[in-house]
Amino acid sequence: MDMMPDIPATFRPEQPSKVIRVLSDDATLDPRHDPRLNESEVLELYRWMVTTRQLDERLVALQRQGRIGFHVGSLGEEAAIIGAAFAMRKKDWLFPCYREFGAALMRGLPLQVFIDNMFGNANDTVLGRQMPNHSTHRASGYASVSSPVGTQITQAVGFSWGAKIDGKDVASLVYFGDGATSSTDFHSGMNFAGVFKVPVVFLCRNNGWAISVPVERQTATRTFAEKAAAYGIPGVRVDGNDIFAVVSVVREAVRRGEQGLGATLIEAITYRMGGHSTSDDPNRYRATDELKPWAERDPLERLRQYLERRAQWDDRKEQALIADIDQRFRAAVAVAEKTPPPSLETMFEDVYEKPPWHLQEQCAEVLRGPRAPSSHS
Amino acid sequence: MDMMPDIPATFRPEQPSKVIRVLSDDATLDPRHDPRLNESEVLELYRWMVTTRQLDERLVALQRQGRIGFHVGSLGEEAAIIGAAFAMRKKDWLFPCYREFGAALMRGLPLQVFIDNMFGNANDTVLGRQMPNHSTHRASGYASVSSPVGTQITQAVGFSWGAKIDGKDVASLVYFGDGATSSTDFHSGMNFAGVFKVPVVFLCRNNGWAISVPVERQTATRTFAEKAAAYGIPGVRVDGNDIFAVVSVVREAVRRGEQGLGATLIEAITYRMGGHSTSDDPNRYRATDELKPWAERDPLERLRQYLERRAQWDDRKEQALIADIDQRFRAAVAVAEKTPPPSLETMFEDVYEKPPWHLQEQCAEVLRGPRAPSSHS
Amino acid sequence: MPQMNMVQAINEALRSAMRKDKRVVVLGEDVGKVGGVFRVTAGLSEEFGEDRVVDTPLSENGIVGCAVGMALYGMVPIVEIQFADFIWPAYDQIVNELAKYRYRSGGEYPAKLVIRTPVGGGIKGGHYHSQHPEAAFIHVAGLKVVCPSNPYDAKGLLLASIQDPDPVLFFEPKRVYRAAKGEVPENDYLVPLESAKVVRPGRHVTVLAYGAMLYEALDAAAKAAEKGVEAEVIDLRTLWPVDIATIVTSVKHTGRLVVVHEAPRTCGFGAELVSLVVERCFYHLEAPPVRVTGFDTPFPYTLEMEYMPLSHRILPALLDCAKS
Amino acid sequence: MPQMNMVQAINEALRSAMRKDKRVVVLGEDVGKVGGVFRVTAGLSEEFGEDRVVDTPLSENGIVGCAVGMALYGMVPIVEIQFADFIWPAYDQIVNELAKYRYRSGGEYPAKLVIRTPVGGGIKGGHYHSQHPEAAFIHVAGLKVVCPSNPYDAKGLLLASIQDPDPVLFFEPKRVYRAAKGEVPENDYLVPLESAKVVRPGRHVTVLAYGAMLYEALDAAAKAAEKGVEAEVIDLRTLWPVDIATIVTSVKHTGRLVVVHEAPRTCGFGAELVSLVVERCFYHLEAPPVRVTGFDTPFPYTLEMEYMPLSHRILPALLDCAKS
Ligand SMILES: Cc1ncc(C[n+]2csc(CCOP(=O)(O)OP(=O)(O)O)c2C)c(N)n1
Ligand SMILES: Cc1ncc(C[n+]2csc(CCOP(=O)(O)OP(=O)(O)O)c2C)c(N)n1
Ligand SMILES: [Mg+2]
Ligand SMILES: [Mg+2]
Repeated sequence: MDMMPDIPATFRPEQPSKVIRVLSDDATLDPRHDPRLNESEVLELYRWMVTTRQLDERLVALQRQGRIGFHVGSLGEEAAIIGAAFAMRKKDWLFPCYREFGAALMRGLPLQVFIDNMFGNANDTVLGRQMPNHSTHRASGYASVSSPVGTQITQAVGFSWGAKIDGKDVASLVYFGDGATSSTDFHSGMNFAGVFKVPVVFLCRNNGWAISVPVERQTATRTFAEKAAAYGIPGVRVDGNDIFAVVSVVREAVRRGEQGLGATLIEAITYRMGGHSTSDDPNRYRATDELKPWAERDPLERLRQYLERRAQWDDRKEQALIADIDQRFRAAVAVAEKTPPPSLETMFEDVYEKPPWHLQEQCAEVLRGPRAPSSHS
Repeated sequence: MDMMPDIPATFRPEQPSKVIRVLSDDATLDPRHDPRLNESEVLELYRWMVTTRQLDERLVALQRQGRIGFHVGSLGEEAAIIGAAFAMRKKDWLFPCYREFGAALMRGLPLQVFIDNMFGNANDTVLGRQMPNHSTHRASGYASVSSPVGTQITQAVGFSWGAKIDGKDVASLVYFGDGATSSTDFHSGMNFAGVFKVPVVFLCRNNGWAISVPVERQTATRTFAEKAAAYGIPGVRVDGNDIFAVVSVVREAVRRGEQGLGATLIEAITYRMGGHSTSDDPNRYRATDELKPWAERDPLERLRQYLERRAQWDDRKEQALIADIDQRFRAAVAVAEKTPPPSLETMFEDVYEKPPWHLQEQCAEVLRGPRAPSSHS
Repeated sequence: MPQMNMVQAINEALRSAMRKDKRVVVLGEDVGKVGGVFRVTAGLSEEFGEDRVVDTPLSENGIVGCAVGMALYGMVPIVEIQFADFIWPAYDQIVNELAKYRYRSGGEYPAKLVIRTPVGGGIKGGHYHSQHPEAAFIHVAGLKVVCPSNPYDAKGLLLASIQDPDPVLFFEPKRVYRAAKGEVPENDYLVPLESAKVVRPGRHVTVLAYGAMLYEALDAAAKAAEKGVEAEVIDLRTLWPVDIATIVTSVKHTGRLVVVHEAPRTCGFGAELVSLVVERCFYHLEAPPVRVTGFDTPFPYTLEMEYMPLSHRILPALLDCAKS
Repeated sequence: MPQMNMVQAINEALRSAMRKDKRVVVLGEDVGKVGGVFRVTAGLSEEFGEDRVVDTPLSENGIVGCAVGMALYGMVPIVEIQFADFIWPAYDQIVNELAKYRYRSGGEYPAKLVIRTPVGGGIKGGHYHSQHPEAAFIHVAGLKVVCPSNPYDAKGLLLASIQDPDPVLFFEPKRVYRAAKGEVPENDYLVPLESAKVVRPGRHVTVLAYGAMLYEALDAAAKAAEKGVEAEVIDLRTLWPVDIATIVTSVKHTGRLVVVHEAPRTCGFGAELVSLVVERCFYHLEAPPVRVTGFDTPFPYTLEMEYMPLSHRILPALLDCAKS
């Protein structure tokens, strides 16, 4: 008796039990998954990882000094973030969570624009409307960052699905955390991507935590990758602190999409080395010695070792890179800090394409009224 | 490198590839899964299945005659519905979808109360507030029927989770369709049940359709049972038209819950032999010959064959049963049809425990105002 | 001009928009082969194929979330939510994403789409096939909300909604889907958003209504006229941004206001209309404005005709208001 | 009596309720070990264990859906939604299930629970950490909505909300979580729901406010007094059902009304308050009621102080209203 005569037996999920790793402890690459990057590509990746970390540290410091209001960083997760973005094609799109500014910069977001967003000033392309780290950069195929967890997942699916209907080969890479796998949009996005065979790369950064909630409170499964099975999508686990491995699996996922095979769920195993954001104190809920094993697998360290053994990197180069980042950062901050806040009128623009009568009225009301005390310090 | 040192490797999902079946074509029972029901139990089950189908047919007729407004029936799905309810313990709870009135009647919902609900009259325990088939019966552990698809799933989980916190061994059985597996509540309910090891029996009636949408548009998986893997919950497929198999797997699921092993997802493979409801015309989207293979596996027929071969049933008994149902149905309808609509005041009761001032005002407004034309025909 | 009902007029608008613009796609549950449970999308799947008229999985959250993504890509999705009562799982995507996408991206992403959904009672639908949820969307900055009352407006407003650069919630009054008939031009035409229509001029009291309740207001107005009270009945058509000029002009003329809507009274759109009028016409008002609305209870099944603000309830409100 | 801030007062109420009644459980994201991102549930996990103070998966839909089920069983769940901005994935469970469960089951299932969540702006939270969404809940029949402004009320209202037989949305004004301090009795006491409080008597104009904006209203009232305008400031405390008697008494006395709230103006709770007052006090009103509110835009980051209806905006409204 064929109980479900209508359902084709296609598209079996893979067994997602193994963790793909390329860069071994002795700094050699496993040929089975080696993405075969050339020297300049590897150096480029390394530079972006360092840049990301350097910016992270400097932005945290700015926040501690009260010069910006907030920062949510990517300490320890740089390989997953940068590697995945690197593996996408230029025409593909990125749907970020909130930790992926490094990917945006690599894809073309100018540093000044990013820093303006951190200050929410008049030059911020989103006009100080959102919190820091909530930037947008259409020109580099970078969608708008939203705070609600998970909402970008269905959107990424819709984006590439739209492209597919339009006959275009455009994939999207959607970043989200382990916590986001519990969200409603994860379920809907994965399911729609499965049913409509949409070329989406679902990149779950499993960094161990959703603020203070550990992964075993998100799911009873042993891995996040195996959740793919519920949607007829392959799931794969990758060492998220090994940038070669990340590039490799994401490229493979893009290729599957190209071939009309639909989406892939990638669980990048990494660790959130800092607090959730500058608002969070992780000492309240995790012991610092939990960090140790992960510090030993720091993604930057591992890549630097690889480069140093190949004599492609040294301390001098490192110093020069950091000095360059520092100088560019300071310059951008200086400009951003001098830039005034957005004008009052901008508060009423872009709600609709044209402000309707009620927003015109409200704008006029503000303009003719008194200013708030200590409005923008 | 242990990538996820914190997550215990417990609770592996079973391989849900096989369909469990007990009642074979030659009317013998497969001993591996035989629930070993005694004769009177089997007869009881058969009577409830017949009762359900008879009522279904009569209610559709009433709707066609314009005497009730709506009916959503269970034609072809009686074994899954009745068998699952039968396997639950008295102290357990049922969270119905909207097709499970048969289960409610078996658990103790009086026929008159059910029929009053179909008419939405003054004796309806929910006072004509909901559509027909949206009954409630706390006394028999039957939750309230809601139209929105899937919402009962998280509620069922919360119910047994509450009992667990309270130190009580109370399981719940939650019914839902194949379409509901796409709902947000399916994802949340399964996930919470997995994480908190809640003794819930998730019964997915895979009847092939969500109104006009076939199962291959709900999911890219080949089965619904395999979705359980995403939640660290075992998933099992059962021949939903084989009441022995249904009783067996649900009992097994209840036992797992008793033992503290948490939830089970059961995919009961069956077929919606009628329209989605009296509002639906299935000829618009499916050919009648699609019904044929399923008609041959009609759950009532299969059980009657089994009983007849054992000389436990015959035409005379069948006629007597139907005559009895018919007589009781007619009597209940006669009473229900004579019963007036609920009073106007009831419209304002039970919104809150006590009507606040604004509802008192609104009630007074209605009472002193004119009546609607053809208010309740 | 052909006679049509609203279902047919909306179907025509969809068909025309899909013919003219390949970017237009229709997404929803049962919108394909069966053409929608109210048959509004009938025939579209045959003409435009399964890629552009998509039966989706049963997830309003997924439908709207994906539609937002499609809109970011540049498609023009038209979503059908089978009943407005089932829109809530998509509310997060609508409130937090769709409505804010243009703003939060500094204008880089318009995220333009249309969400169509049948609203309102009177079809024996009980709690979950009768809701009229406009207030929950009007309150959200960034959305436009439309509710036609007749086939001509339905076609013209839907075409205008599809062309409009902003996201539009398009609420279809299911009680009059087939009952409201009228002549509808075969060619495309627009009924501009933000334009209300005075459907019955009068001088004693202004009645604001929309959707299915417009007919109840007109019925009450006709009966009031027999008693010497001339009501001016305005069909709002676009609920937000509302055509404030037409409202203010009328109330300044009549000095009295009755607002009618099916949704529960408290925090309903009627409260906003009363406030807008009071703020602008205070010194012209000769009597307190009156709201004739659904009650603050879930929508009931058996007593739905007593729940709804039908003519029998509008008429006394209208007479009282005109005379007080 | 000990001095406390609101965070501490709410924490006390939770602790006390959990001590007295084993059925009370707390569910939410980060409510356990870390004691909530605002530390409102600090120490509860240690005292009552992980079973009763539950860190849940990241799903508001799951939290509320499960809480409804727990309530059906007979537990008394107190849900924390980390920020009100993230409540929307649970909106379907709240609107379609929680609010209607008692009604649709003919009273068989009360489904009683409390949803606590921080609301409002002024903490540099941008679009998604600043929303003040009361209107979307007040519109839904079957819910009660509370919003305290100070530690004393917070404790008494939360204890009353937990005892109340109906579902309560308990909105906590995060801007004054720590800033609002005051004496709070150690013992349990109730501040009855549906009771507003006249916090500053006056005779020229009535000001209705709640939550964090109460302090802005009081500041404006103090400044207005210097100009000879005596405002009567009322802290609504329970938003729905609102204490209509106190409001009507005051407006009949002053003849003028200013309503303040953070949420966007259109279809906000202010519209309802204006309508209620106009319907009841029309012939006492000497000037059009005024709404001082958030604007109809998403909540902005940099310009949040210009967005919010702070004292600098309330004062002119109040003076104008009193003088017109
Ligand atoms: C819908 C929603 N609920 C709650 C929050 C508050 N919140 C912000 S980040 C976060 C944890 C996210 O964890 P995860 O998805 O693992 O991403 P990570 O921060 O670890 O990268 C929570 C609970 C939110 N932003 N959105
Ligand atoms: C949230 C929601 N969306 C849409 C609907 C309309 N609707 C009612 S039943 C149904 C199909 C349900 O299919 P399934 O879950 O397979 O259950 P079945 O009817 O087959 O038993 C739909 C789409 C609904 N009731 N709720
Ligand atoms: Mg995480
Ligand atoms: Mg089905």
